[in-house]
Amino acid sequence: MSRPRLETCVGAIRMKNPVMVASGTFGYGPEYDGVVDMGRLGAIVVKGISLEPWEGNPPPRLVEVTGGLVNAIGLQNPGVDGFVREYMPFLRQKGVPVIVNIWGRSVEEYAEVAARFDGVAGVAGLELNISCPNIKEGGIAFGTDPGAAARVISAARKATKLTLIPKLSPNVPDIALFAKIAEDAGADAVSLINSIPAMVIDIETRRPALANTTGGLTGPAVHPVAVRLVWQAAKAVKIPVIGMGGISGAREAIEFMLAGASAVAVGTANFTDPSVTAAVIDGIEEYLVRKGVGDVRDIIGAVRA
Amino acid sequence: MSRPRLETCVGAIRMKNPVMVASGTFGYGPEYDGVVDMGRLGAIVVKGISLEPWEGNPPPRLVEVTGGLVNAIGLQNPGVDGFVREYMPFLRQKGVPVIVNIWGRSVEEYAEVAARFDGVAGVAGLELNISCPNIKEGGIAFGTDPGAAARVISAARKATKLTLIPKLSPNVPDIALFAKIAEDAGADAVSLINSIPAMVIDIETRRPALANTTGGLTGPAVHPVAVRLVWQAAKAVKIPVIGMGGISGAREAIEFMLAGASAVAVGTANFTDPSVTAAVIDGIEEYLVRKGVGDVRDIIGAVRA
Amino acid sequence: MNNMRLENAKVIEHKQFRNDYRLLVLECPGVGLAAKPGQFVHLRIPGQEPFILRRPFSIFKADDRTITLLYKKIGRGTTAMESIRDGDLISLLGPLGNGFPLDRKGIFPVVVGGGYGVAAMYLLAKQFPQPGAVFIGGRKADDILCVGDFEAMKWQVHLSTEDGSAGSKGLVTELLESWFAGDGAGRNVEIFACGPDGMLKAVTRQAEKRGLKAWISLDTHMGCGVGVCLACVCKTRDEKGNEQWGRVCKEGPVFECRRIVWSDDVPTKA
Amino acid sequence: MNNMRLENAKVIEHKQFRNDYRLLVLECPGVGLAAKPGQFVHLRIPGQEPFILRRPFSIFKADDRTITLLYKKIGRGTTAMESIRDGDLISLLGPLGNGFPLDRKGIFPVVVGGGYGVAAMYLLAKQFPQPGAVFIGGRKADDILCVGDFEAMKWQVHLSTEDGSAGSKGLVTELLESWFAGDGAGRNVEIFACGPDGMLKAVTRQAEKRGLKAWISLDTHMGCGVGVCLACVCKTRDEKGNEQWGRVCKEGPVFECRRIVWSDDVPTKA
Ligand SMILES: Cc1cc2nc3c(=O)[nH]c(=O)nc-3n(C[C@H](O)[C@H](O)[C@H](O)COP(=O)(O)OP(=O)(O)OC[C@H]3O[C@@H](n4cnc5c(N)ncnc54)[C@H](O)[C@@H]3O)c2cc1C
Ligand SMILES: Cc1cc2nc3c(=O)[nH]c(=O)nc-3n(C[C@H](O)[C@H](O)[C@H](O)COP(=O)(O)OP(=O)(O)OC[C@H]3O[C@@H](n4cnc5c(N)ncnc54)[C@H](O)[C@@H]3O)c2cc1C
Ligand SMILES: Cc1cc2nc3c(=O)[nH]c(=O)nc-3n(C[C@H](O)[C@H](O)[C@H](O)COP(=O)(O)O)c2cc1C
Ligand SMILES: Cc1cc2nc3c(=O)[nH]c(=O)nc-3n(C[C@H](O)[C@H](O)[C@H](O)COP(=O)(O)O)c2cc1C
Ligand code: FES
Ligand code: FES
Repeated sequence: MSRPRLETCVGAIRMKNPVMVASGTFGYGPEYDGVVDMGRLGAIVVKGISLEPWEGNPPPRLVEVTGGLVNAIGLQNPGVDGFVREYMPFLRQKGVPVIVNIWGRSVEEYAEVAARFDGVAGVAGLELNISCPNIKEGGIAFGTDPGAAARVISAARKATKLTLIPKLSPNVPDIALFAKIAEDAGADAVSLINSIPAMVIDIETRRPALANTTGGLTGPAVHPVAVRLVWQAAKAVKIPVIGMGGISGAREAIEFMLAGASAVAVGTANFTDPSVTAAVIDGIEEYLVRKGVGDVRDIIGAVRA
Repeated sequence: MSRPRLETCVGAIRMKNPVMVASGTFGYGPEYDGVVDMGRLGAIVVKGISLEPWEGNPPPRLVEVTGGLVNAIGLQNPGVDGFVREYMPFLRQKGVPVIVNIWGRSVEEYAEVAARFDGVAGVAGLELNISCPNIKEGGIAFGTDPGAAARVISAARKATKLTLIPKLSPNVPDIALFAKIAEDAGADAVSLINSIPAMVIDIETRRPALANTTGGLTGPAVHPVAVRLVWQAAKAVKIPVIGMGGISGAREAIEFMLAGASAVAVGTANFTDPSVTAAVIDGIEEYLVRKGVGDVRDIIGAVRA
Repeated sequence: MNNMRLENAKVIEHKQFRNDYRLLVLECPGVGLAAKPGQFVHLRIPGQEPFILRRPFSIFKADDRTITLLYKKIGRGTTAMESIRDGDLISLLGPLGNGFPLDRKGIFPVVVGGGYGVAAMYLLAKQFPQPGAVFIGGRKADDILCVGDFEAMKWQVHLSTEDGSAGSKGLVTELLESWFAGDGAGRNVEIFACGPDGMLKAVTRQAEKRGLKAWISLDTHMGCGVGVCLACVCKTRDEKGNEQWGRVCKEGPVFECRRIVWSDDVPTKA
Repeated sequence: MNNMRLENAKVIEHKQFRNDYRLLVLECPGVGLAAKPGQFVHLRIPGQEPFILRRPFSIFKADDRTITLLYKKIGRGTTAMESIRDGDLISLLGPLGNGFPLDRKGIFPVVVGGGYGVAAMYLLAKQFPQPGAVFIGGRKADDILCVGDFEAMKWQVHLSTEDGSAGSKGLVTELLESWFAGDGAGRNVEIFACGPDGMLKAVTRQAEKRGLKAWISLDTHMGCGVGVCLACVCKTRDEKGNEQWGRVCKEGPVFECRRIVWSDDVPTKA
């Protein structure tokens, strides 16, 4: 058999394979240069960017738990201008679609950030982070309120022609509702899941392990929850779904695709093993060969449920 | 220092220590007899009971995942009469408070089950399961809709004088709201968390690993999420909170208590190690001694957040 | 009160038996003494940490000091078991399950074992006053286990493999079928079987056809192993024909074959 | 392009160094060759599975074939490391971080190491053309490491322990203080320090008081180790006094002490 086709599309973004890196776990690109062959990735999603530079939360910002970690970075970032100036030159030369994760503290801010990226060369799409649990304003407040979600997505849609991908919060009883809201508001795709709100207490000091008190759980522990959410979201909408949460090998990525994801993102596992994305891509290809499937798109949503 | 006091109260239920077993993970009592010294437990919570016997879901009903398991038992049970006849005689002689986990397919059924237990000797309290993800009617549908939750808790409250403990769903954006609804509807306490809706796909067969397609995630993987929810719920209400989700040793139990739980329940870990409850009780006592705390109630909600 | 115990058993010996099969000898006087043929232990695999479930294994051999398990490497847990070393402590819950019915007087016992299913049959065979016939099947010669154990007890031993690399070529239930037509004709047979579902279903069909009793030991994935989680259920019918779930860990693992409501999904090649 | 690599390093030797301290020698030519004093590696601990983060360790010694780590057992990960055996393969990411500034000509180097912090200092000391003075501190005699290594390089060695079981009794920074008043007076000193935060803060105060440069290597919990997760940050100030977060894994672990905005939470006993 000839090698299976791995190409996939998310909105107007053509990816050479369905495997991208998740926002906040791959910085802005250069950090893993020399260790990760970025040219092999389907896309790069950079850490969340806001209008102005943002400080984030005080440390400790991260704590390890069984099967994952809980983080409360708080979206520290250099702002639109800082990012474009410092990192876009590097990213452009990699020849890989760049998706910028963006956030704001108000509907207007989201729209403005989206507008600011519209003309920027080398930016292929925007992931609209309406699901970060670690900031007081913005983030998850938009992702768990149907009205607010609709408003912020519509506003961003009007502000940009780039492929627009709202990133949904796992913290809702009915994810299908939010996926449909995104679709109706003109999103090109949705991505999920962001981290699940969580808390760790140091019983010796009686203090929360994180300075922000709560944080978000990511890593292998969340994978079965993420697969369920991706399955429910994918059933509800026609636009592509990007699945993430707990991928540490090809198996978890394939589960997402069978559940209905058109592409997947690898997050926390980059910290454990920076070569994980290559292993996931190779593993998906091996799976397709073993199963006699010629095109990766044929497994999207192919779960027999 | 003399031995610390471990006694705690939940509604009218006096427990010799804060450690109980979680519904569905300890059967109806006799199964672990001879291996677990039931007399040491703070309370026993039995598997969910409905008005009539209930078949549950077809197998496979359970699958192991990183840091936990996903189950879709589907609340199989012998019904009120079967339970009272077959198991209450055994449970009564153990001298430990028995809390019966109950559920129904409608508000009326919940109320009727509650009423039926009202006179039953040996039953100390009812845990109202409005959060099971594994049945089509009832369960989580009541636990994620504020109006339905209020109605079903009020109806059960009118039907019984027993200590009433609604068991809340983790699958909501605002747990404080549901805790307050329970308090306002006359609940004596709330317990949380039930399992988190999840899905596992067998990539070889392309089928869901569970016959029910989705199930609920429990075990160590959910602990940081559960601690966050217990903390938010405990801040919102004055009634006691029972914390559970991923306890596998004293550390996790103490985290729940620091977060605001008056008592805790051990679930999945019983399968890994049937002697875990004794270890949790001993571990809490050791912790109190080490910290010079004379009364376990002094650590309830003592996190410095 | 159950007679099960929770014991920290010391590993006396752990060695390869053949290919993917290994023998694990554990010091656990409590479990060993209480064990009945067809019962199992629920074993916590050391160093398996992100995974939390125990694994069930039949008690292959037992005496007042030890039990022996015979297991096959088939997945995550049994692969992790390879790193068990002599002297390690392993948490064991058992003996569990009902086991085979004993004191079946006047019958000619026919034992059918497929793959590691044979491990459940040695203790059973040993307690019969007279030797019977044993049918041991597997995919290939490597999967034919314990022939010597049964020969030592003077049992008639019949072997079959799917690839013909040992004994007759074909399924063990086909071999059994032809035995009934020859040597086995006219005997007051009761069947005792353990192996894959397909084999057990075929045994059930033969037993029904010939009006024989057959005691079959089921293999399902388990949670608790003691009857509380309701994960291991299979569909059973009682004497009146009413269907209900049977817990393989508690009402089983051994059922008279007519109690089992076989799903159409279970393939029988025979 | 970074010069870091991801290597599967073979364990050449793993042995106890003293009490809770162990030495781990790894074959990793790529990392070894590239390593600069003060850099670290991010190591994936084998058999730690439910836990997923790597752990950072200073490169204690390095040559064109191997690196050596000197580590202390203090928690879950370093305890799990005890089971590392010769011949095991360990995934290593490194060398990481900025390392100490080199080519500091004409200075008299003063090295201050607390506990395992000394491990970060050996390669640094080795590259100075002339020996300097080293101050090694710890809670008790067992925590005083690498005295022989520095003596072999002809460095002046000063020891202190909090309990007085080796060297002078007290904090290493107190010892340093009195050295400045005596032997150390009038020298063109630069300080290089690694140890607990309290010690580094005290060193900072001394350096400020005397108008000396002090290069301190910070110890924080890390996620990625390469600068992407922003977990390891500490508050820094630039030349103009503007505060921002510095990534210990990337802008650090070594900072000139004036760059660090010490929190009031860090206790200094000296
Ligand atoms: C009463 C009893 C006695 C037994 N006695 C023996 C014995 O003596 N010797 C012996 O070798 N074995 C025996 N077994 C079988 C043994 O328990 C299994 O081989 C073992 O549990 C496999 O564990 P694993 O982690 O290696 O495999 P796993 O990785 O758990 O799985 C092996 C296979 O099962 C599938 N699987 C996993 N989870 C599920 C699920 N929830 N539902 C359906 N399929 C699933 C996997 O996909 C895989 O194909 C016995 C089983 C029972 C119930
Ligand atoms: C650049 C660098 C170089 C180092 N070099 C060396 C070296 O050469 N030798 C050496 O022995 N060590 C060195 N360390 C320290 C070493 O990395 C730690 O000792 C190790 O990571 C501890 O891992 P552990 O799993 O054993 O401990 P853990 O169990 O992770 O924790 C140990 C302690 O830290 C606390 N802790 C855990 N998580 C957090 C958190 N998120 N925030 C705050 N506190 C937390 C725990 O409560 C516990 O008290 C270095 C560290 C850095 C940053
Ligand atoms: C340290 C860290 C930082 C993150 N930062 C962001 C962020 O800036 N924006 C965002 O949308 N998601 C962020 N995430 C969430 C991830 O993109 C991803 O949704 C989540 O980690 C689940 O995937 P995983 O389990 O593979 O890590 C972050 C996650 C981690 C662990
Ligand atoms: C096999 C199984 C069956 C369960 N059955 C019930 C049930 O009948 N009613 C209920 O309210 N919760 C049920 N639960 C949920 C537990 O009571 C508990 O809320 C959950 O498992 C979280 O705790 P843990 O992580 O310690 O297991 C069940 C959980 C498991 C694993
Ligand atoms: S395995 Fe739990 S009931 Fe059988
Ligand atoms: S550890 Fe990730 S940025 Fe430093």
